[in-house]
Amino acid sequence: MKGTPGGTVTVRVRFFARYAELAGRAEGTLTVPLPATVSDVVDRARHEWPGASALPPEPLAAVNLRHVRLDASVSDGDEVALLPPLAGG
Amino acid sequence: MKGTPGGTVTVRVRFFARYAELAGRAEGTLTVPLPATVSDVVDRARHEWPGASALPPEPLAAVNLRHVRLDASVSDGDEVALLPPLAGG
Amino acid sequence: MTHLTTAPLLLEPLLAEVTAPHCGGTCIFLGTVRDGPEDGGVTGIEYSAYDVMADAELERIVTETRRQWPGARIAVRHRLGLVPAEEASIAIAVATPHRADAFAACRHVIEEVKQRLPIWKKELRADGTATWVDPSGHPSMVGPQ
Amino acid sequence: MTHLTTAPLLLEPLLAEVTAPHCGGTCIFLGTVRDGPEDGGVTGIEYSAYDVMADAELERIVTETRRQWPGARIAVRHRLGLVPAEEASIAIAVATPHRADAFAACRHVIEEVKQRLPIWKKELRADGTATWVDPSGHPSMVGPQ
Repeated sequence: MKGTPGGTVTVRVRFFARYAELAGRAEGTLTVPLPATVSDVVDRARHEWPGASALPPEPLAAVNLRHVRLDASVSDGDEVALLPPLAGG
Repeated sequence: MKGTPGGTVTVRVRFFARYAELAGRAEGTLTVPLPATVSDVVDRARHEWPGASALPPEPLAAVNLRHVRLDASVSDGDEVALLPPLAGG
Repeated sequence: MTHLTTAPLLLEPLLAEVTAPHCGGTCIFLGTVRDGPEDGGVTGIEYSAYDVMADAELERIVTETRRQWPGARIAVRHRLGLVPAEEASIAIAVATPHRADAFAACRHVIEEVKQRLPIWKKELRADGTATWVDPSGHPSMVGPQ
Repeated sequence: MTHLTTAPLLLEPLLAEVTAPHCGGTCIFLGTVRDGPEDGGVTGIEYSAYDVMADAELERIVTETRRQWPGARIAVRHRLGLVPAEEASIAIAVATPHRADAFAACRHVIEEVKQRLPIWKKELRADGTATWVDPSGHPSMVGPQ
């Protein structure tokens, strides 16, 4: 399923660690026009939530629990996560 | 100290694991003429203790708790150990 | 959440998970919170995670590692929440028939973990400051807590 | 005899010996008695040693390894006597500031151990036979016990 009849996709956006502090939120919902990439979601987030404008130009991202590149496409209902530099281990 | 006035050295010889079974003993004392090497001690052991003749031509050896080559010299009072193939770990 | 826990990591249960008759070599790696002379008085690290993804990613790393080293038995735990200095944040155990594979597969798991796990750490210092750790080398102060 | 014991090897005490504030990575290696499909029903291994030399040799290996990886903290235990299948005959723990050194130094210790320790093993099988193990590949039956 690639979107609603109106030609948009609605995704859940999640912020973690330092990015959650910058964005002032841990999550939110965004709707973007089709065809949409992760990059489009990030751009939309910057405008929607003022703090998110401080995110770096090309943050790490995951869609539905998997790492993706910013040019990966997103579908309606996807969970898009923006990840600060990883520091596990 | 390189030996007794008579020109010989007396060493303690130790056998381990399979070599102790072959030699029929765990240890013994041997006296060999100067100058003496570990190899001389091994040769003497073969003659002194019948079972020891079954030792391989060039067994691993240690003198005073350190690995040595068979051409290492031995001194009076040394402990000469003949070691089957190592299997530690 | 099979691979994540907020409890202290224990070695013996992890070892028991990987022990098997056909495995003669076991390599365990522990990553511990450091407070060396150059670390500036770190009292602990607060680990946070995108937990569902971190758990899934760990499972994928384990599966991939098993594929690369057939017969390898692998157990991994990552601790979350506050981990005091000198305690372990991650424990990886790998048992294989022969030792070279145990070392190689265990090393592989920790390198993949470092590159892929969505986990973050905030260093807590004795002076009350807290800093998000960016392994790429750009610490960012987040102020006294 | 600081490095040799006839008791089962325990991980936590060994880990405690090497833990230090400046060390962020710890690698532990365990060698265990194997009884895989190709091992012919091994029920245990009887380890014997030239114990004074084995202990001295282990101390020399530890000293040399510390020299090669300055700051490394190292603990080693080799078990002697009967070690049942699936139990550990050797445990090596190495803690270093960074993980690559922990893996490398731990690997170094076990390779040196295999080449240098005056320790021998007799494999005990379910059928009552016992065999001296020659890692160079020439097993020699010593008959039912």
